[in-house]
Amino acid sequence: MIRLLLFAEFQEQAGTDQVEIDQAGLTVAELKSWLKQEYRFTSLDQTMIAINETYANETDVLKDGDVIALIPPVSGG
Amino acid sequence: MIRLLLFAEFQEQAGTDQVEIDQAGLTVAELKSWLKQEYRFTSLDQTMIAINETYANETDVLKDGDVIALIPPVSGG
Amino acid sequence: MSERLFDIQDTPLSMEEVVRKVTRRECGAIATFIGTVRELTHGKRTLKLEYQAYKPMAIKMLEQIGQEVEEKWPGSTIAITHRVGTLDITEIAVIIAVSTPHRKAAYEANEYAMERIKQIVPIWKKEFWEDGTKWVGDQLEQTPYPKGKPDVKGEDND
Amino acid sequence: MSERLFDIQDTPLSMEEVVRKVTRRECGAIATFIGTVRELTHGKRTLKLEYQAYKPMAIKMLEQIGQEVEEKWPGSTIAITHRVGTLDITEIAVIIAVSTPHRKAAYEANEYAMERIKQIVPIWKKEFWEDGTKWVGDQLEQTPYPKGKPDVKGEDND
Repeated sequence: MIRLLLFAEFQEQAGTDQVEIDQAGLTVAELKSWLKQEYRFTSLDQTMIAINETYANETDVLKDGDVIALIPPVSGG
Repeated sequence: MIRLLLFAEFQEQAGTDQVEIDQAGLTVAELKSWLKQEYRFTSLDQTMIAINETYANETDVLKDGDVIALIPPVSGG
Repeated sequence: MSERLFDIQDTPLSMEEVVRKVTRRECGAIATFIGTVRELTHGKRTLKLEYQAYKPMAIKMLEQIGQEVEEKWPGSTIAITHRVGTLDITEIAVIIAVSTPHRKAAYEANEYAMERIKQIVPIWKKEFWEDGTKWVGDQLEQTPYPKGKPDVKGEDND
Repeated sequence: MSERLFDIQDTPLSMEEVVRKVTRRECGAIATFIGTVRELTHGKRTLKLEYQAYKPMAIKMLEQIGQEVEEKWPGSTIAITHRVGTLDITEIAVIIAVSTPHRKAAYEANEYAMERIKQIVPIWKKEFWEDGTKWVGDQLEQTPYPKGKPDVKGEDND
């Protein structure tokens, strides 16, 4: 299983701060497409994916046990 | 009388933090010349004169009751 | 008191503490930036803010900013603490302290760190106005990720 | 606690106090500069420092710097406190805090104020080394008064 962490607007849209997904083998780009269908998240195009606390590229592949996070544009500071 | 305030190296050279002088009517430039002779202060060329807490020009004239200060190059901060 | 140079905390921030972390005998200059909650932005009244962080990753990214700063300004030491949770007007959201032997570098490094925080650190701000709320971080403040992803290497920020 | 925005004091300085003086609901950014006593300068070990001020005039000059800053960066508020007396290594000699609605101006105004302090405020520093003492302020740090007098109008500092 893969743990998907949700923050900010995604957390509010989903009503939870994390979900388990069974999508090992997908690329980051494929994960985004899947999330659009599955959760109807808006604004995923501007959102980065972090794999195990590191920003991922669109071509990186998800592995079982990964911790994934959706990182919408940040606004700290 | 005119009160002359001394700080930093001038205070140490003179052994006091102020002296009374009776030199009303002198310009600032003339005061410097007088101080060189009278007190043998060194480095007066780089020193500014303040009259009543305001930086003075070389041509400003001392009046009775003024408070004069020797302001060597500052080093605060 | 925490001795982490880079931290995220849900309690009020202390300037004294962050500055103490970077105070060193060989440094004469400490530049500090304090970001506070402003009441008015573009004429709109903010009631309060909420900050949320992906804490372990945010700390990693702050540490990366620290490495960048120490490479770009040798001899500098930097500490950053960011607040999370609900903040009222004038409360402190972030403190950045940089100590350097010389003054100029302290200001420069501090400003650099602030820019980088706004680019790569996973922290989000929710604005509470009289007529609604919004998680900001998109076009309201800047175009995010112009290169499609955060500039995590820092090449574009000199 | 003093509410003077510009002050000279002979007791240890408090960042919290100086920052509090410039904290306002309409400002999101506070840049602070803290000058501390550095142990090594050009490889020479400082044991301690002594600062002396012509206090009433120094406060007037700090107030003038404040006016310059508020003219150059409208909407800014600045507070400066300088310490006098004997200071040990790492003790704080000066704190400058500037609050502005926007970040960039806070850094710029702060740096400007620091440059001006070093030009026009009648405060002097005496260095104590292992092999002697000296009132500095001449060529050791910069050419003083390049125009024959301090640039009290501030024209040359943009």
